Amino acid sequence: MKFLALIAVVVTGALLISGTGDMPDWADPNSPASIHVSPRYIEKTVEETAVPNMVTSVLADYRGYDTLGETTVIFTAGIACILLLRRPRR
Amino acid sequence: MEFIIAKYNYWVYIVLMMVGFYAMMGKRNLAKKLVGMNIFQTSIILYFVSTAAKKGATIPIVEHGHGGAVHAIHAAQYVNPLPHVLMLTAIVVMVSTFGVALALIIMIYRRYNTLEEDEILELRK
Amino acid sequence: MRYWSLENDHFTISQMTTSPFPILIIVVPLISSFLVPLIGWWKKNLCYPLAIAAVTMCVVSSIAILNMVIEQGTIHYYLGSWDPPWGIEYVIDHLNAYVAIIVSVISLIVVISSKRSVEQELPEKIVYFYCMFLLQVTGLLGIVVTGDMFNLYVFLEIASLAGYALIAIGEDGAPFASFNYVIFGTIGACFYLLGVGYLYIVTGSLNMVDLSQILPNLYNSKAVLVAFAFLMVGVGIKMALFPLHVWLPDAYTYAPSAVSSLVAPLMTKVGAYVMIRVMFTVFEPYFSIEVVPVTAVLSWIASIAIIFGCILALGQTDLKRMLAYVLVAEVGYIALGVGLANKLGLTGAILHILNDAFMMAGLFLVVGAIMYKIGIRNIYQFRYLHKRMPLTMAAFTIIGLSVIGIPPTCGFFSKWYLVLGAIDAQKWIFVAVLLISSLLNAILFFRVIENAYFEPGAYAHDGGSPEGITMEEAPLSMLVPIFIIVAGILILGIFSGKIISAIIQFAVPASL
Amino acid sequence: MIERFEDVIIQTVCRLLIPFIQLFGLYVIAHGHHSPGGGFQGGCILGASFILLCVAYDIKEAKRRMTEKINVIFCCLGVIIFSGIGAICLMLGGNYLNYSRLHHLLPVNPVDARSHGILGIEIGVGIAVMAVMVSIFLDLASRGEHEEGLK
Repeated sequence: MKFLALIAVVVTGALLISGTGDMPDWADPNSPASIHVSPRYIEKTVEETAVPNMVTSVLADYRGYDTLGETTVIFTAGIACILLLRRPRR
Repeated sequence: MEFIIAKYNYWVYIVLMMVGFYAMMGKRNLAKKLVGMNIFQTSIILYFVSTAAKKGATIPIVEHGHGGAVHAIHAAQYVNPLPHVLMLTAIVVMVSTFGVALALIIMIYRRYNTLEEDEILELRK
Repeated sequence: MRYWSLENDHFTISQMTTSPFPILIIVVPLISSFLVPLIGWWKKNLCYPLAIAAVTMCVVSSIAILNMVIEQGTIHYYLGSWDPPWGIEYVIDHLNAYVAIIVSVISLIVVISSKRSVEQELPEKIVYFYCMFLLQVTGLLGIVVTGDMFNLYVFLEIASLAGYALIAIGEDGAPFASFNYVIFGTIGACFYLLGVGYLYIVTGSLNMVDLSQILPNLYNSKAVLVAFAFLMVGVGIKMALFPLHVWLPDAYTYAPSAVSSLVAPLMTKVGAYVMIRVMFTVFEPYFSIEVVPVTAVLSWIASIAIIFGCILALGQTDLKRMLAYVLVAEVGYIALGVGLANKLGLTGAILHILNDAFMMAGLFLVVGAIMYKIGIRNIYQFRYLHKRMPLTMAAFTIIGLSVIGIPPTCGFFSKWYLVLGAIDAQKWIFVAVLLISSLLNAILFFRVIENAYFEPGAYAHDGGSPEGITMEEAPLSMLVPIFIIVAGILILGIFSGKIISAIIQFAVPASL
Repeated sequence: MIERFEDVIIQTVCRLLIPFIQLFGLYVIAHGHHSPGGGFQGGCILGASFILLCVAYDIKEAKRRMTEKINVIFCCLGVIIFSGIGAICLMLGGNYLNYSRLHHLLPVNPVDARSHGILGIEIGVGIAVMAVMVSIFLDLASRGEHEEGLK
């Protein structure tokens, strides 16, 4: 079992490392992630949402629906803990 | 050599991920599996956050005075905010999964009085 | 007091649709699930009707969406009015709308039948049960309608977390089974997230449509290949494809019966939907078939899954565990249809998503009814069951015939298309696999039916004779949903040609 | 099992510290527009203040301040605020979560309406996260019984 796990882990790691070959270097200002979608968030955040903190404006507005999902996830966890553990008072 | 220096952030996260993944698959104690799960998820967060970095850029908050006057903004001045946002969501997901898993562990301990997988499998027969 | 007039409202960017139905399908069950604990403090009995009302609203809006899709084609709904790829959008085409209807209709049927069994199995947890149930439905629907890779991950986690909790409140072994599911499910979700991350770093986008336009130039990039592999493994764990199915039998056996009849048919089907979406929308069919021969590998894995699932099911005496292994085989059918990668095969796979959701929901509901009334699951204790629960057993027989694939039930038609697809691809071994699996299914279900109908006196020494058995039929709230499903199985069989010509033929990618 | 543990230094320091922690939590939520922070972070700080109360005193003392019923109501209230603001935007004729529509209700222009909408949902997230953190902690620490102290 441990041996199988080790093989799975090594294979996964090797795959991931082989995938890094074609990735942009660390902190490259011209990487696709830096030039495709994100510039609008940086340049337009004050103009479009009046919020200078881009993380807040993206979190709550541009991608606000993800945050609704996130809040629902944590609500689910809270209710799940009550459902699983809470036992009525004797 | 240049390949390693330019991409060392990925290597660090992959090593961390392998540690966590091995603990999830190979360890026989349920609590250790959960520790592995946390390491695994944290490594993914490191990976995403490292993709956000830009050389010479600052934190993604527009510099502004009290009057609200804002200078012209260039995308290269600030790091990419999107991975930070995604990871805020992923951290919450991680915390939630961890909470539910801990609740399950308490239920298992109540029932079997042990957290060793082998002993539980023995008791379940 | 308004400073700006409406004309200055330049943020209402032109958009494809302003109809509220695409968002109502998520928001109604979501807000209802938040209201359930509040109302539960006040009156416990209101939770059940509230859940029914919310899921009915889902059914109504998903039908409205399907109508819109058939009339206008693909619908785009921009959340927060931010145009993609900056904001999150809902993209609903024929495939989405079709799967959304399946999810909402099955949830409605299951929630109607859940009342009695929840009152019996979890008398103290009714309020939180319905809250979780609605969250589970929300998560599944959210996965189906979204057009954004990361949003899909978030809703996948909502569905999974609700699933972990719902499974763990079952019988004795449930927490441990659920813990294994947590470990596997988290590995699956993390692999999916890693895949999304690898795609993000080479493309900079998370939107499915945007990705499908950027990716063709990058098909030779190693990062994209690795991303594809990780997405497939992650989704494979969630849909319980053969070597990754190990969490499934335990989890679905120990879950409460209302939960297994919701999660078992839907979670795997939604996983299959995500797989089709990733293979044929985010990546082009050309990539999945030729650049990486993943379809060829998938079809072989799927045929092993079919045979393996049927054979392991033969070894079980617990009816619920047997059905769990049948489910592994049924996932194999869908994967086989996807793996054949031709029009007929994929049509069969998509049709089988519908048929199998109905069949599995029906079978698990029948088990739930038997558990509720008689409390046994071992198929060797089923003697005289046709006298005690004649209607339930009749329903079981019809659904069993459908799983085997006997016309005019719907199970026959999807298998027919799969066989046609295999013949079309000149892969005779898959035709053989499909036929052998039908035989194995026949053995499986006739074993149960034989034990229930024709076991004269095998155990006669321990008392009980046909005369002494009285009828103990399940309550109406359980029988009606079961017979809705039986009727559905027959009607879907008769109208399967119509379904294909109206919906499925548009859901199959044109370039296949 | 540890008996109920009382220490006058710890209890006094916590009693003095907790209001400031809560104030800081509110600041982090409210100032999320201009500095690192926001609903989740502030909610965690608020939740941590209650957890500190549980650790310094015991669970009964903490439940006297925030009963289980209020806790569940806060859980639901937070998420209802968030999804409710989205639904109000829907009713005002925009898409779901399109806060610029809120300028029909607020005396501001659509751009500032977005900013106020963000503040609203941050408050919702903060309330939900605080209540859920406390609820998960209480359930895990007392194994669901909420009776005794930290066992």
